[in-house]
Amino acid sequence: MLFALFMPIATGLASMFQTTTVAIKIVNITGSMLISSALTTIVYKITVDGAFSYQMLYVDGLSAVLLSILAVLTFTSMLFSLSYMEKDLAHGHITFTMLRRYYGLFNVLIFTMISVLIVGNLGLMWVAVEATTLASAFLVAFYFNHSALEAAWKYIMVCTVGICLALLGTTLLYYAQVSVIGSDFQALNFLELKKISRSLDPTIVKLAFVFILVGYGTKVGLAPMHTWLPDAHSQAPAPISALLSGVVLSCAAYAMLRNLIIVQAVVNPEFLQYLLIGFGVFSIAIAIPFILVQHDLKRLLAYSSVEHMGIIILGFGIGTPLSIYGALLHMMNHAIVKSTLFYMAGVITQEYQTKNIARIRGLVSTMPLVGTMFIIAILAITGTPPFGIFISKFIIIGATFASGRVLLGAGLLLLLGAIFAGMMYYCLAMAFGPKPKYRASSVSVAKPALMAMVISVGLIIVTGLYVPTWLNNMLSMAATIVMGG
Amino acid sequence: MNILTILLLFTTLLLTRASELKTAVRIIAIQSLMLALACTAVGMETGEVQIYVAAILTVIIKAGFLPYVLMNIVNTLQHEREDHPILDISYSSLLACIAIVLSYGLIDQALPGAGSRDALATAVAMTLIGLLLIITRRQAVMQIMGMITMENGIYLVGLSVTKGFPIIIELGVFFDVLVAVMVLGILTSRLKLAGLSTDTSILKKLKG
Amino acid sequence: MNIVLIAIQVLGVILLAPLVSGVIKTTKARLQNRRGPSLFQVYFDLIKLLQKDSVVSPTVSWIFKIAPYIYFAGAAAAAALVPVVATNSSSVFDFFTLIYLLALGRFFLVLASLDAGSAFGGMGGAREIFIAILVEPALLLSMLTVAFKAQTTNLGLMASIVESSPLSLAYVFAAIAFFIVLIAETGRIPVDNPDTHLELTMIHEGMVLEYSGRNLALIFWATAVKQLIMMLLFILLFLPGNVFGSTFFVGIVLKVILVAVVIGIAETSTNKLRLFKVPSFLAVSCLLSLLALVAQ
Amino acid sequence: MIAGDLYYLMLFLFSTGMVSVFFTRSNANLTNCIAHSIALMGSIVAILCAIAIFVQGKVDVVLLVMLPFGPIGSSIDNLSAYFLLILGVVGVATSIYAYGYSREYYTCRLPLMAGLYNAFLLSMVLVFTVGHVVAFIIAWEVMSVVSFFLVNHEYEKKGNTRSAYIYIVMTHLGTVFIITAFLLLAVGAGSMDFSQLKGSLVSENLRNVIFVCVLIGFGTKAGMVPVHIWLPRAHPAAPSHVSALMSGVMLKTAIYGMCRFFLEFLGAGPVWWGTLILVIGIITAVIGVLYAFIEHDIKRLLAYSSVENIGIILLGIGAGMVFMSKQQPIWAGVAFSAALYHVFNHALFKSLSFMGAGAVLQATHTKDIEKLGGLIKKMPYTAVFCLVSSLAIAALPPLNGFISEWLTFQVLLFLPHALAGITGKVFSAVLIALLGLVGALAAACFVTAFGITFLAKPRSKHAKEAIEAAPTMLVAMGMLAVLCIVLGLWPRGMLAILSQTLKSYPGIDIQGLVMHDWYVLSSPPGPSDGGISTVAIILLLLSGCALAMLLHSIFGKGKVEAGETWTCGIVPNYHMEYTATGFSKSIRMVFKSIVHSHDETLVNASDNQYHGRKLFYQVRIRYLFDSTLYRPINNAIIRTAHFMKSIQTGSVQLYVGYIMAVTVVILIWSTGW
Repeated sequence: MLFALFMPIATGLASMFQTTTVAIKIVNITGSMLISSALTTIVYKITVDGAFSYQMLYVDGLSAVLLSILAVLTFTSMLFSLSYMEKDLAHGHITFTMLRRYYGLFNVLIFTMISVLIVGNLGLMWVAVEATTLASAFLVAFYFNHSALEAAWKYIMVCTVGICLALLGTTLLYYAQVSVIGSDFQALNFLELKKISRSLDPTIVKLAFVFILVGYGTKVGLAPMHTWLPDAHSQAPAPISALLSGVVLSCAAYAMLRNLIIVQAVVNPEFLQYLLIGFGVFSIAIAIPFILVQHDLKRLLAYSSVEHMGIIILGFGIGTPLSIYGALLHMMNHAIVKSTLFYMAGVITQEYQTKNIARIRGLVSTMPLVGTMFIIAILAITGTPPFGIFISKFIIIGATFASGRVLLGAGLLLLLGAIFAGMMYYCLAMAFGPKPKYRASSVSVAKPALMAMVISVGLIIVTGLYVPTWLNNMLSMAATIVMGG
Repeated sequence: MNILTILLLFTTLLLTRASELKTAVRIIAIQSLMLALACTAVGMETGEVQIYVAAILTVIIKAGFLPYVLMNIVNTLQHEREDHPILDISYSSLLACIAIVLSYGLIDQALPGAGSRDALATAVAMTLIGLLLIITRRQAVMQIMGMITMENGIYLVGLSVTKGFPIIIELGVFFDVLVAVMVLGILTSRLKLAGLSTDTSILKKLKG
Repeated sequence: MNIVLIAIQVLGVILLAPLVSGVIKTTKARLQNRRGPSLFQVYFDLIKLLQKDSVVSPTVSWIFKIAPYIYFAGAAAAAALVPVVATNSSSVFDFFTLIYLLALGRFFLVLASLDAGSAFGGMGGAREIFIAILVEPALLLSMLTVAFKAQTTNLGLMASIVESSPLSLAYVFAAIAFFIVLIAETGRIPVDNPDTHLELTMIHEGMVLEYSGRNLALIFWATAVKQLIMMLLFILLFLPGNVFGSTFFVGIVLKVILVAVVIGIAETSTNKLRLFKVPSFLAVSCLLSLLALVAQ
Repeated sequence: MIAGDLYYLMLFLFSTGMVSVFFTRSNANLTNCIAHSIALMGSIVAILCAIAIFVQGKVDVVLLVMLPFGPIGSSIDNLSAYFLLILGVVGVATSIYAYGYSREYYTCRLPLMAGLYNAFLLSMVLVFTVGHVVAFIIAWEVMSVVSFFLVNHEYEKKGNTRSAYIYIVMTHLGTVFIITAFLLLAVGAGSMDFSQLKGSLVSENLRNVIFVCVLIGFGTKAGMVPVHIWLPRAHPAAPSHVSALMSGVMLKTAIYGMCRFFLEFLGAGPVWWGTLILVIGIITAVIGVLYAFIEHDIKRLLAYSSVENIGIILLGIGAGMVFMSKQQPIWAGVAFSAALYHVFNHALFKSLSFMGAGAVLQATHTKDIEKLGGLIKKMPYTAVFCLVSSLAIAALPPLNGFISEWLTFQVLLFLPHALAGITGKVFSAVLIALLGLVGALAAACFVTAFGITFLAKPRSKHAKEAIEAAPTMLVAMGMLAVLCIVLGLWPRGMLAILSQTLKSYPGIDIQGLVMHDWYVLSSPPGPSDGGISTVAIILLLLSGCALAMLLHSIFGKGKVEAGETWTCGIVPNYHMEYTATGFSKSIRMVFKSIVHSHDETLVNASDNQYHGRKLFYQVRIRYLFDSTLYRPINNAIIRTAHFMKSIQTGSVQLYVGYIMAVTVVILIWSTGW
């Protein structure tokens, strides 16, 4: 576990002091491999013999779900970064020093995310979540051009404000804890809190949760606190966008969950359900107009992230074991699919020199493989069978119906239908249609990038028809944890 | 203790009236100093070591280092003033007063009999006013001020209701604040370097 | 047994059909104060045509050649379905079958009209189809009064039901409705003028303009048969009082002549409608049928 | 257990066909042969499997277990088998046809097309057979997506992608309703297994909701008016053998779904269910055939005619439901068998006509019949087969279309049994009259289509140079043509199958139809109650022909001399021929209200008015539903979206303001709890 923590730091430092691109590449790819393997071993350990802890660190099934996501995405995004950054370097968008900084920050970001997932203490968790914001801020502002700076500024402003509220909430929670058992070393350790959660003061806890929900919700990208998200995602380098929407959002959701587990014991569950469902539906609804009328490819994907976060939160809001299972599964699927889409968006933007959808045409003829995978991924993200997201989405909606919220379920299906229409419209426009004049020859995509995409697309297709038993167990374990078991 | 809280409120209100960036920075420094004093006061009450540590950290980071950095940044940007804030200065201070009243109301409503009423109310008020500053000010630096105020407010909440976090979390929080402000500062100067004004309200390229 | 009866009936209808046209012609002539041709002139014409050579355009295909046969065959087959002689109710005597057999003939005739590739043929075909489309619902509706009553579309049963049931207002409406349909279906004034070749007015004639000699004869004959079939239907289903038995045929024949005369009178006393007035003409029929249904 | 093995074999075959193209993609010819022959084998196995089911009864097999829904399997009962049979028959034909037709695509992503073709068949098989909600929806969506790709296959052609987009969106919206219906039932039943859904306990209102959802959802796929708009766009865009499959089989998946729900899951409902379906059915039929008549893109014409036939099928189903709700099992049986009979017939003759259209398209490279003509001499066999299909669609005896149409007529005639009183009588009378109108219009439509396409003189260079289609294509068409005739002459066999299919359902008694002699089809009760004897019809027609021959042979010597067509002395040329537009003119005038405000313009195309004027006559139809329903909705949505987007102004202050506002609102709201 410590190894997993230490690894990224080492890689980051190492890559800071390299002098040649190749060396950096080697260092980082090995580093990311090691990180992923470390995380995988942790996950494996959890699946084998349950939760375990080490001083302030604690992992269980719930963290395992997120950790496995992180394990996959660390590797693929690093893989993709190699070729992406190389091209940027070749195009002269960035200098070598910037390249070094990129890899350094990349690893810091990984580090912060890992720490979010493995600390056993709400306070430290807050610290770590805030740290992810700060680490990714410079990555968002990476190109330091006008729009990048603007995006970064909004990103950090909005998120920090939100996170401050979360801190307020945490403080109040701590206050509730202190007023039950005096301040001691176990402060804000969520296991302790869980033990005593019944005896906490409801009003304060409720107050705390409101702040926590809004605060972490900002980071999760729930409407109407999602405003930073499209800017940041559209301006960051593609691999970073992938990480942001794949893992960072999920990490924030994880932090929220940890609080939720404690809160739901004391606060009226109806209240919580209304809050979460409300935020979820609102996020989905808000995303629709921006997806229906959109000019920027990466913003399109960003808004779809908003939508999917909405679905996930809604899944948690429904609050039956099945729906939570679905929500967690959805988290995984979404992370994989969305990261792939951002990789492709990265390739496309690099090849076409624009993010403007209107100027991206004829993908299948310019780069057949990527184009095909792009269509597949879009179909997957819109929840078309036989891909993973359909399964999780179907579970969530089924749970919605099962919990008696028939109208909600039907409405949800309609909203998703509208989103499907929007996504498909732009997807077809980009994939088919006449080849643009200035793109005479068909291009070849670098091997590592291609590999990253192929891995993810493969995963998408597999998860659509086959949920392995260990994953199934892990998810059910996590679901029981979230249910407060 | 009460004097300190009143002084804190006073500095915060002052901040809403500041249009010169340098002044704003100075006010923040003073505010943080007040906070540190409050911290020590609490320390005397409880007599826990970690709170003294926290106080020292506050002095060093919030009252010393950050204002210094911000000062440097402000010096680099000439003739950037908070001339026409989105909400007029007098109105915003009016709102600030309302916020104070509100926070007292909120405290009595939400957690009656919690710790020291005044301190808590002040803390909430500071948080609100911090938000207010972020919303109503155009200048990047002023928004940073707002954020620090907010941070201070929340810190004060913690201080007044729970006598401070455990030290390790404390350290983390301090570290985050430090980095956050640093990052914001760097971004501000970058904005300047990119040949833009540090007026954030014109950052409207990304929309839709 | 049954087969024999049917055969007799078919032959009878086919042989007598031209005579009926003759009757109509004579009536018209008399009403126009002409002596007119003899009753049997139609037979003479047909025989003459049958003996003539036929001119066939090189444009045409086999469709053109087989069309007259199918048209004739359709009419003949339809003739078998009218329960005049063979009055028992074997399930052959179906009303829809009768209509669709006639439609089959029409289908091929229209195809043939297109086959020669002349403007007249196409125009005639288009108009024929137009009329047919409008006639179809009217025809069905007018039949339904009886069909609902008899709870079947078996013509034999329908006829016997009509016999057994007392004359009511519903039948009068239905009868008028069917008479209108009959006029439209058999291409009589005011819908179509069978004796003209003016390209502006002709419908059926235009369609068969390319035919000559024996093929033309077949078509004319089949048309006459069709006409007689419609009359017989009218008589059996809407003019009650056909006592089955010895005097049955006499009654039928008398009625046929009667109807023929009436048609003759109608033709002389009215003038042809514009093509686009025909819909409203048939709409009257539909309304009457619906009235009949309600009144029943 | 042979049926189960056959089933697995079939799935295996189609899957191999799907993947085979990856290995053979280097050689187009090889791909064509292998992929399509595997598809052919699969279809044959499908037929065998269906027969086996009919013989040995219901079969359950397990498909996949690795999803968090428990084991997911197929349960193939007679209803599934019936549709499987349809798929097999049409699939065999299209696969054979594909050998020849795919030559077009040797340079146009043939491997992709062949692979997708197999996938399409596979997905449809699954739709017909799976016995689990999730599996059904997966199969259903996969079918939609695969067919979407096939529609979009020639994306270089202008407008194809748009059609495909409209298709996928419409069908996806339909799926939304289907999922809703299924989930409502599943929640009621507490299980997602089809076998459990039957006993699902849901309230009366909920059942009505489910019914409406089913109608909209499957209706969208079936091409029911007013949700039919994708159909005339998508079918022409697809390659012809795929159009044949889509029209012949894919539309029937929707009918299958409806039957599943109405016969098994929901059972008999209130009368208004059936009545509603009847009304929608007749509207669909009339609208469809009208648009078909005025259309002169051959494939669009066929697509609209599919809409019409779906209408006729819906009439049967609707009547059946009315009878079911009034506990008249015999008539319900007749009604449903009429519907299912027509399903089979339509599958046959519509695939046949699409193949014919494909052959013509391949030979002349145009879909506009105004540019064709005289093809009967160039491609005689195709002409014959197209004539057969036209006759069948026009429901003329002695072909299969007539049988099912006759049954439908009978059912409607006896509707007053269920709907008592004057209203019922008038209602059914109007239905019958309109159905008659539809029949006549269909006949007119296909007279025009066949006549303009195949008869008279060629109207364009392409038509002049046309050549007969490839033998494989002819074989395929021939098979279907023969089947059309057989089903027309010998309905008894089909009725036996139908009685097998329908006998197990409550409220349905099919025996009435099967009681009589092999040569006669008669509507119960009682053998004397109106019927048709196909043999008699044939004999009569033959004897009629014989009579005509006789007349000929009696009189005259029968010399036939050639003489040019009479055109008032001018040398005839193709400009004088009547056009399809001209043919439909009078109808367009009568049905102005439905064939919405078409504008007809006389364009002077000559550049120099001293050299006489050269006039073109153009007709542009504005489609009722596009212009009055869909375009307004679409515009409204886009406008709202633009308005909504204004919340993302880009001002960071505002964004923080949002957060503050939300916090305050929730705080205030939370005090209430």
